[in-house]
Amino acid sequence: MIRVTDRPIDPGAELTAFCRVRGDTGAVASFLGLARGKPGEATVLELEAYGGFTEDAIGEMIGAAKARFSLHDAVVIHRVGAIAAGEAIVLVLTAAGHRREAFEACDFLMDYLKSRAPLWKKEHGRAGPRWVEPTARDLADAARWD
Amino acid sequence: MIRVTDRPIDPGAELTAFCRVRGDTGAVASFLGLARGKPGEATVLELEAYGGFTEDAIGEMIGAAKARFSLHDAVVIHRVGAIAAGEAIVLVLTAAGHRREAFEACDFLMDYLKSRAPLWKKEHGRAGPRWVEPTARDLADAARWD
Amino acid sequence: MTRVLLFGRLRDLADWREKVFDPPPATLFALRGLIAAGNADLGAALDGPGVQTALDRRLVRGDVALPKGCEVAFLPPMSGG
Amino acid sequence: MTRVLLFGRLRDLADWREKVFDPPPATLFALRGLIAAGNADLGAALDGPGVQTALDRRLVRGDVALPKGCEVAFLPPMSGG
Repeated sequence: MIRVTDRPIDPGAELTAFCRVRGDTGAVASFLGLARGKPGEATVLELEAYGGFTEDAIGEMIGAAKARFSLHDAVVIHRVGAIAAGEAIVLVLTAAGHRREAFEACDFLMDYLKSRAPLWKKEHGRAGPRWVEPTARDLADAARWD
Repeated sequence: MIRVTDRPIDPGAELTAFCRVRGDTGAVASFLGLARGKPGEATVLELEAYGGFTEDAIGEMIGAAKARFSLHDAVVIHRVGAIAAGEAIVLVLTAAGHRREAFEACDFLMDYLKSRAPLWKKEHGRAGPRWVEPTARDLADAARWD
Repeated sequence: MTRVLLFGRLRDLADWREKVFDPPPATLFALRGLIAAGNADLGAALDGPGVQTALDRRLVRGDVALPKGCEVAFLPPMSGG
Repeated sequence: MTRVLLFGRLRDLADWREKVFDPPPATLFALRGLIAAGNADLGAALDGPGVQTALDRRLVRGDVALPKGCEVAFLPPMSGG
């Protein structure tokens, strides 16, 4: 399941909902990305999606992750719009029989989201606004799965 | 923080509490281990700790994980006593600046908990009770960090 | 008519997010020519590394015919969550 | 007196979880001898692979002196969460 939303994400409530009714699931991994506060700076992030296209692209990667890691279920919730420091940007939840699959699928989806998902991020910091692009580390992380 | 408890774990509430007040944290990873239900079988797990000793041993590993992965914070909550299928056995939460550290620390702590933590697990299944010991995979997973 | 969408830094360069071209250009390259004629910086940015093009929400490469009433989106390098 | 705790499958073998030895044995090996004399299977299990011993909640190896009023725990291979 993929949800792109301009409303705040409630990670605890999402995890609770995700854990409901899990017969043969032994492992649930999650990753939560937060907007980092910089000391003495009121940083705001602005995230943009291409409605429909973004959901389709992420949905396709969720399908790929499910097949590759034999997942029982997976959810991606991505915030867009203006995001204040400390707020949740992205939540990934994966459910599998065993922990290795759940962890790896979560890691895989995050690497994809950080480098290849159709989302554009602008940082409004002290030095003025700038568009953030994937770091060398993000690109290397994503290439691990190719 | 380590908590060994015979009360049900509420993963959503724990995640919510863990995410509160996170200045420079960009990444929160979590892992939740659930008692797996086997079709047509009323399996019950029974987990035993050595009060004090178990908390100290796990607490030491949390300290090691914090240092090794530059964590901002880490929590392990472990259920003991009788655990029904579908219930949470263990929850690990890690907070770091970036996702790689948060993921690896969570993975590291789980590998430790599954193979070396002072906890004893008895499975009451259709074939009668049996004490569960780490699988070859658990031991190999834990050895990755040595 | 052809609806054109810009994202990320392309939008800042253009100072528009969405624009309708009517009469519609016949091909993607014709559309890019029109855009570059109106704003040379934006035209150059569309040729930049990592910029992808979606036609009716599917990625396309090279020149393609633009069907009536289509939507073209120019996507700069993605930056994810 | 010396308090002895068993965990996991050792407890099932012994059919006790906690036992007080009074007078207290002077060393760990003396304690193990007493246990083996009472239950040979349990004695053998304490020698089994992966069984660890904690004296006053710290792991010890080999034979050690047992202080007055100490607690000895025998820990079979751990199985975690």
